[in-house]
Amino acid sequence: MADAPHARTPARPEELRAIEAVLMVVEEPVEPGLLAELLEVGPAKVEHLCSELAAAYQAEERGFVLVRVAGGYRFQTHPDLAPYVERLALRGQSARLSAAALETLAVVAYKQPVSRAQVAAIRGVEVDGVVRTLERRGYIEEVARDAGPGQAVLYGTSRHFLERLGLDSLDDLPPLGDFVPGPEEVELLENGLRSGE
Amino acid sequence: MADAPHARTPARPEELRAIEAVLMVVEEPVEPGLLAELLEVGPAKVEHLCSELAAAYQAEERGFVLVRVAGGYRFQTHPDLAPYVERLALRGQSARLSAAALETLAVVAYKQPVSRAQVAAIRGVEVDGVVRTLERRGYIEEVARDAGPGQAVLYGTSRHFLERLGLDSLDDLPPLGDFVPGPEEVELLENGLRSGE
Amino acid sequence: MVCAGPNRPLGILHQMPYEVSTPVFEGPLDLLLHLIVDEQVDLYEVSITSIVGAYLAHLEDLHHLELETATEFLLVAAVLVELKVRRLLPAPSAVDLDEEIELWSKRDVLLARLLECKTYKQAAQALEQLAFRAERSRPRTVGMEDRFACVMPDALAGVTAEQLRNALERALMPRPVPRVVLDHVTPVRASVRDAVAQLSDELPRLGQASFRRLTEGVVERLQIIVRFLAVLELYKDGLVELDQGVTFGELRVRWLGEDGGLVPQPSMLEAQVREGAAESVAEYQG
Repeated sequence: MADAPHARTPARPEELRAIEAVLMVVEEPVEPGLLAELLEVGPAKVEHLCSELAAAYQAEERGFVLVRVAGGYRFQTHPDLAPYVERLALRGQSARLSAAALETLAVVAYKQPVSRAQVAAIRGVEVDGVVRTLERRGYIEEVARDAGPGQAVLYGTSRHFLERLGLDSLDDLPPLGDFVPGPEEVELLENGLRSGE
Repeated sequence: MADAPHARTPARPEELRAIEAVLMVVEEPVEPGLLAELLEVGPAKVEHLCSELAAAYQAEERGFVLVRVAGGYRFQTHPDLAPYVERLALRGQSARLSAAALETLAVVAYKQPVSRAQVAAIRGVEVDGVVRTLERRGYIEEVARDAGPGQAVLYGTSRHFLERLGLDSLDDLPPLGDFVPGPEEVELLENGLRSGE
Repeated sequence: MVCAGPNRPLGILHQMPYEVSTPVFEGPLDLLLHLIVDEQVDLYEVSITSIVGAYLAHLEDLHHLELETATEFLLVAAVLVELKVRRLLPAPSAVDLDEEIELWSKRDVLLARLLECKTYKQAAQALEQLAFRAERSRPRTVGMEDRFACVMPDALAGVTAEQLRNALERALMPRPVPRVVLDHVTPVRASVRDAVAQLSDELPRLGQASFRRLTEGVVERLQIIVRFLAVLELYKDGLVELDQGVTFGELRVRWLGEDGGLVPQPSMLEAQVREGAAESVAEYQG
């Protein structure tokens, strides 16, 4: 990568750069209020800066646009380029569920309603990304809020999920019984016992 | 939002715009091969376009950068702006690895494919628990089986490991030779262990 | 694994400065490195009893004793004791040269292991730095926009409800996941070479023995197999003669080689250590 030209006069305002950075990583549209707080400037200034950025991206014919949607700002792909994005959607990275995603989906299906933290505790790993993916694919959805102080989102499986698995209702999920481990697990368990653990 | 100036000559190449659009919607670094397929251009062209974009973002002092990591390209926030991004308190902040886990990870990274027993021999302690942790957190994975009698699992580092360290490939790891203790330290150790005069 | 458990003051042993979660010594190599490099202690001025005492105290803090760790520690402590004894006692007039060389090679092995351990410790710090730096630049992982969701192929295609249940059972498996024992029986530790060395020590004394006798007291099937391979190896080299009356009958092994054994007889652990050290030394030079 080439270095920035050294005669960088005048430096680009930090506020604009900070907005670009924040917009790069947020999942949901960012409210101007939050941006104002992060940047320590007034909300009017934020609106002004965002319009300035949006206009510049348009003028520069970027492949992305900065839009105001659902009360906040976010980056989106330029409508012109939808064909490329569609092609990516078709043969992209998410054509199959990973083993981790399937396990997470299973936990939600059998233990619903369940919070992200509960799923994470069961699986022993952080599950935020996987939950988001499952939610975006419409297999799980928010079904309630925890009564506790955090009011954590509780997830359950969707109608779409039942349809995809060819199930009438959740009652049709294969019963767990007394948790009879499958053949591979039996082997693992036996070996584990033999090792005197 | 202001309108784009109408005298937009010449039009920005569609390939650059398409790359920008695709990078906006990928969840993982996108391999040059996939980009080439989407854009219907050769892989060399993709590499060239991506370097061009990356250099331009740097020169324009954008709040984001285009990096090559874990064998693909993705957008990331500019390191300068970490303070703003950190204030966002994003989900999925990664838990720190313990010193024991880091050392085990280092052995796996440099000696892969490597068995648990080999790691244990180097570290002088039993490493099963740490290896399990690293595996569950996605830093290492089973890459092969030893041909020997025990058919020991051989571990290597994962793509996630590269992503977390910001490396494009294992070749970018600093050479192990850099970490061999210097002559003074060797002497110190030798003296510490000297026998007789 | 000596990395859990509450921290207890270990007398002369301070906690490692960069230990993040569990500031305890992870094992004898850790401890030695700390003593020599950080504390700059002449080990011969430190009472080995206190090192052993501190280490035992630490082990007691753990809820269960890890045999491997304890053994490892014993090995290192034994080398230290031997080195110290050699240093303290006036050299006897008739020094056993073999013993002397043996001791030096043990020392070198320990040194090589310490160097290797230190190398990876420093590499670990470098990796941490890399991760730390990488964290300042956060990736965009927002993913596909909703309006393209209809285009995405169904990721559940081909997944059955049974597979889902199996996935749950995997997720519910008690952790730590039970593991297959054999892969922590190191191939190196049960190497055919070692078995050959042992057999060529035993057999000349026995003259002839049944395979059953040669594997007496060996409980691990893997080790029996390794011994069997070793017998075949000796047969190939013309050092033994094999005789089996009937199929599945007693296998008799008769020594043909010269007395005294032809192969050096390192203890299994030592051989393993030595191999490891040679490998690491080669790496440093490379």
